[in-house]
Amino acid sequence: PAASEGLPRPIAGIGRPVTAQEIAGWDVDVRGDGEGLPPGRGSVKEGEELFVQQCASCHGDFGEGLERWPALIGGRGSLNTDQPRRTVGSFWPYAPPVFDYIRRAMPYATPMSLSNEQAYALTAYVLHLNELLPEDAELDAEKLKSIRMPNRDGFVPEARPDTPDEACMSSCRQGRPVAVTMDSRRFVQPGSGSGFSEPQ
Amino acid sequence: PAASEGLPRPIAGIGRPVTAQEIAGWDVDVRGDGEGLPPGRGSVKEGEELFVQQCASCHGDFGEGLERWPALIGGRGSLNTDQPRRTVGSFWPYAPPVFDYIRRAMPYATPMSLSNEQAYALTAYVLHLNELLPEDAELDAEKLKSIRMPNRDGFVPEARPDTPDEACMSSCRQGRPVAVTMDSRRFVQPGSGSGFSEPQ
Amino acid sequence: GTLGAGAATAAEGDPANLPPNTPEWAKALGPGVIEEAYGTRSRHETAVRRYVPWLTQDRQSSVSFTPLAEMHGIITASGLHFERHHGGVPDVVPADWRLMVHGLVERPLQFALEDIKRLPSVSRIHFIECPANGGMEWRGAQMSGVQFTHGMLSCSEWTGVPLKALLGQAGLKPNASWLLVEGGDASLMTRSIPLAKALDDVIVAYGQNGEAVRPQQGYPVRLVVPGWEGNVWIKWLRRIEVGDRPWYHREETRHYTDLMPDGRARKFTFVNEVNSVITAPCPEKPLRGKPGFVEISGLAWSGAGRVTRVDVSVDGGDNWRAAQLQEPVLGKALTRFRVPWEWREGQRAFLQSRAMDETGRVQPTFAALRKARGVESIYHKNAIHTWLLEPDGTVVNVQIDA
Amino acid sequence: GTLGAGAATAAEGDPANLPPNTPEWAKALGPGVIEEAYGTRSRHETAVRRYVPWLTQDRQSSVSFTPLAEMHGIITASGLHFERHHGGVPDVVPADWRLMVHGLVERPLQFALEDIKRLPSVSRIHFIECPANGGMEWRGAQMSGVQFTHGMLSCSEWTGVPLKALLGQAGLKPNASWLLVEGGDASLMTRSIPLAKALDDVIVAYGQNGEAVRPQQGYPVRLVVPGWEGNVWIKWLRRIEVGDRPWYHREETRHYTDLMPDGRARKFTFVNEVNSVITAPCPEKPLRGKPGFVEISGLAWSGAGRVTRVDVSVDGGDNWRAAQLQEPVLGKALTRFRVPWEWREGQRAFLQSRAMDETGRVQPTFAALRKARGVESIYHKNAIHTWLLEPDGTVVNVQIDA
Ligand code: HEC
Ligand code: HEC
Ligand SMILES: [Ca+2]
Ligand SMILES: [Ca+2]
Ligand SMILES: [Ca+2]
Ligand SMILES: [Ca+2]
Ligand SMILES: [Ca+2]
Ligand SMILES: [Ca+2]
Ligand SMILES: [Co+2]
Ligand SMILES: [Co+2]
Repeated sequence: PAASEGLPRPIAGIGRPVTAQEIAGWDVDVRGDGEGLPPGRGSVKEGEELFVQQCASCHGDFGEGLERWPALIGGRGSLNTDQPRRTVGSFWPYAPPVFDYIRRAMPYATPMSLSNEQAYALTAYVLHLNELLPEDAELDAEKLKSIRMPNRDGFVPEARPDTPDEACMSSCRQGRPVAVTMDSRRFVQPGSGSGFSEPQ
Repeated sequence: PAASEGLPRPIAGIGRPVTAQEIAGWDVDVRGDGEGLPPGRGSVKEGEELFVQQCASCHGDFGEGLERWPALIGGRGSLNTDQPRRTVGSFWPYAPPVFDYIRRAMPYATPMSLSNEQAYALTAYVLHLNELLPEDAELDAEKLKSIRMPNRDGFVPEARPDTPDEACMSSCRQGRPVAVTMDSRRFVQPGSGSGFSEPQ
Repeated sequence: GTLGAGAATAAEGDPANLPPNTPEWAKALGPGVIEEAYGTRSRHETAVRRYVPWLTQDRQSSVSFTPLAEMHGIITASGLHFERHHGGVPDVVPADWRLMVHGLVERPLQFALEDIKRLPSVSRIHFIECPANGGMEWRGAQMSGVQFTHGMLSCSEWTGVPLKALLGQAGLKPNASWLLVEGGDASLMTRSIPLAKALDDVIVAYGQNGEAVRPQQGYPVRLVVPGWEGNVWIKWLRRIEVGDRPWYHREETRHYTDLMPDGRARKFTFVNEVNSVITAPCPEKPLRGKPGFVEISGLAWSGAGRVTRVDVSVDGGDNWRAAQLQEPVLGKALTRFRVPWEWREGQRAFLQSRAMDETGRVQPTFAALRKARGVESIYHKNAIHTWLLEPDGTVVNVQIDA
Repeated sequence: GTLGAGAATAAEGDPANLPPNTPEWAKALGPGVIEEAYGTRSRHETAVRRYVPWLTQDRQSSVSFTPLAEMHGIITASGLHFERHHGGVPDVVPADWRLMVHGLVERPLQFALEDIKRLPSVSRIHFIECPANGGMEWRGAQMSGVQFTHGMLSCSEWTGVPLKALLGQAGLKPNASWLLVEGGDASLMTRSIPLAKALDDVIVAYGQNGEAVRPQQGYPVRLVVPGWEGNVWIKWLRRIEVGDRPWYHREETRHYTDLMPDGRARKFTFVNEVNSVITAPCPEKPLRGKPGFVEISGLAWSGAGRVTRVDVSVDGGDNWRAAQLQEPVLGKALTRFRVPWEWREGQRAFLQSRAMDETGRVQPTFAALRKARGVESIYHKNAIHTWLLEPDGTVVNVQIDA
């Protein structure tokens, strides 16, 4: 098989076979196309309740984001402006990774504490906040896969090199004097003033 | 001048001229040939008194060395035996470095505390202990330079390479079985048993 | 020493310790061996990692920066290695650590730490750089020094097992083409990596500068992905799933994609392209006193391979001189460059460095970079950087019309 | 993992953290960035420097050893760098530190630390080895492991000023031919160095592995004398006197001379000749469990230049196989070698390594070395070393009839 070509031959006795049950506990990821979504379901309504209890303290009751905790809504239509806002609704290309991320990483201080049902419900609520699910909707694997995110086609392949490989050595400015376009002293004094080694 | 060939040209302004007086305070070394010996003098007698006060607690009243502190006498005639003992008397090729070392490094816990006179006296006493100065002698720069140490001719230039550059690759033992000549388990268990990470 | 010949030193020192006097430390014994069985630096040294409070809400999902101005050579002192965590630093118990390899493999396996250490090993000196390094400067100069403009950058000797060897243990199914790599921290951080890179030079590393990988760098085991953005160098590695397509997880869509002016974002922009910065002089290392000799020194790097040349300009890019590169110049490693300079009385100067790599890539100007990408792509800012040297020796982060 | 396929691991681990369970550290935030502004290693790591009480009367004039078995790659973690002091570790105040250069020079000078740092700099990766390394083994094997047989050995990236540049500042008188270099510690340690070496590759170093030289290694400034015995790498350097002949001080007559069987001693034996040792397996890293694959790995070095080849034998020197050398192989630096091996059931083995360098020197057998020098020369023991691997996996320091 092509992929295995040039692979080192296995060395006997190093690494232990892992059981399907052991894998199941750790294989918590959900792919963009929904591969990996578990059975179960949850409603926007259930999600709302959970969200208010466990999420709103950071993300705000409507996902608007408190202080500098991330907003989960907004930004649609902003991506090609000079104030782009990247959120679930405006930026994420696929819906299943919302489930993936909530289940693996949220609530921020107690991750991996949500049941699959709770994760479905919270995903449903976050999608609802983004007007991608009606208020009375229920979410399961099939439904989640079927949701088309607004920015689905927003990602393009890597496109570098995209800058010229020029290395002029002398009189490169052709007589133009140097003009400073921005001076950091407008914001900070030179030195280490931008940051701290003690919690602020 | 040959020595300076290929020397980088000096860079202006880096390094400050140092005065003769500043040099004098730090240039405390005395060379094998006595270069650097200061004016002053000291007697074996004075040295004995100082030695008993400041040195004997480690080196013993007669320089025999207490516990594992170094002995300052003995070992003459031992160098070509299988129990060589290297001391001032048996091994040091030149006498002025005895003064040099005592002045820069002794007494062990309070180095650089001896006057030149004291250092001459102590050097005199240590040489006396090694039967290189009579009991009533006084030592100064000229006298110290004139002392010929027993092992003066005991040092020869570097003589490597002195082992063969052989790298046999196969059947190098020509059928001879391996014989263990010494097994460290006679002394210690394999592992880290030879030493400690806490003061003992 | 100051710039003037024979001038008094800036720090005059305690005369009691200066010639002709014998310093106090030559007159009394110091502490003996194993006073520090595991040693640390002098109490007089003060270089530290720093963070920027306004960048993040908390310190758990945050970043701290390497004090590049204090570094010598190319190896980063492990205690000063920049940090980027998404859920803080886990205290992984090494006996409890496991790495699972599964998915499109012949033999799903798990490895304990001692298994990893038994496999054939490799050591390489490589830089790691967060692709957001300098991301705050896309719109203009606003940070106070090189610690913040370029300090999400470090270089270590990494030791571990080629990822290829681990995949060899598990065997690959014919359609294997992408890997999901997952960390074991509170964010269970994930990224997708193409198989070709995994089979090329990726290392599953347990060693960093001669000892265990530090907790902040992924203890006990992290991924080393030479030349690629730091985010894919998964720390506290716990799982590798082999698949047939990328996962499009949060950290490769919401983040670590490069938004272009047209509103579309480039994905899987893995390579950190050729880059450089002058670390002396810099805002943290101003020149004090009179003009004279100055060694301009800095760091260059490229995720595509070896740095082949670094040019330095003191006139804002009008004229350039090739700097000397410190041997050995290693692929995908920091490269120290140095060039001597004579700083004239009252001279205002615009210091710049411009690196080139073995693939022929040349570090672009800010103008060229913005022309290609606008100012909202956050990541992969590798523009030629400018320090303004004022006549009094102060060094200021500025941007100029190029 | 153990040597047997599918066998349980030696350290079983806490099931609560093992698959299928989510480890505790993935369920709660850890400490954030700058929790350690200057970081240290994991609390689970235990490698330490060790000393041997019976070797010296106290710990001030003594030695501690690098735990080579715990090292990865070629860079030594600075916290584990071996120590050799003659009067303890001085607490040198950097503002009070001065270096005096005088004697047969045109311009006697003193340098403050900032003067040294202003001069053109250089960075090099070099090993340092005490010439007494392994000196306890001339008569036979008596130490318990590689930390004690070879642990007066380390390798760092050093940064500083070429000594040549400092001599250029002062200028040399025509008859200059030897230098006295002096430390500022309680022993005011001195050695004589020939001018040719000083003008070749000696560095006055202030940087070690990317930060300031550690106190135990000579903070703030030490000499780096590539390839030469550690004793001449004067620490806490304070003075360089230029002269026209050697000084014959205590540390180059009473010590650091090599006594031959005829009672005469070789002087100025500066170079640490080609050498090597296997660090895995070794007494501290025995093989546990069932036979199978073993990567034999170790370190080779030569004070004369680059290591060009390392051969490994598992049968006490009857047959040899060339090991793989980890690139980059640098001159006068540690070189990591590795060779795969299959350890057969019940096999007793005598593991040896034999290094060669670019000058053609080959590491000698103990027999050849003793034939040339007897057993009383203390220094420069670079014989081929033997580990006996017992059938149960225990590794023992032995000497054999070669
Ligand atoms: C204590 C604060 C806090 C709480 C409570 C919290 N979050 Fe978050 N959330 C964060 C932070 C911080 C991030 C970004 C983490 C990072 O980037 O490393 C985040 C990110 C997210 C994101 C990704 C946003 C994006 O566009 O990248 C989602 C979705 C999310 N949280 C949902 C939830 C849900 C659902 C809950 C409750 C179950 C929750 N959060 C509770 C702090 C919190
Ligand atoms: C507290 C113990 C102690 C005291 C007191 C002491 N010494 Fe020493 N002496 C030592 C040690 C330890 C060494 C070896 C140091 C080393 O090698 O690093 C030494 C070495 C010497 C040597 C060199 C011996 C050789 O052959 O290398 C001489 C000479 C010497 N001492 C003389 C003196 C004199 C004279 C005094 C008193 C003024 C003195 N010592 C006081 C501990 C002591
Ligand atoms: Ca999966
Ligand atoms: Ca002198
Ligand atoms: Ca003082
Ligand atoms: Ca700038
Ligand atoms: Ca537990
Ligand atoms: Ca041995
Ligand atoms: Co990218
Ligand atoms: Co020697």
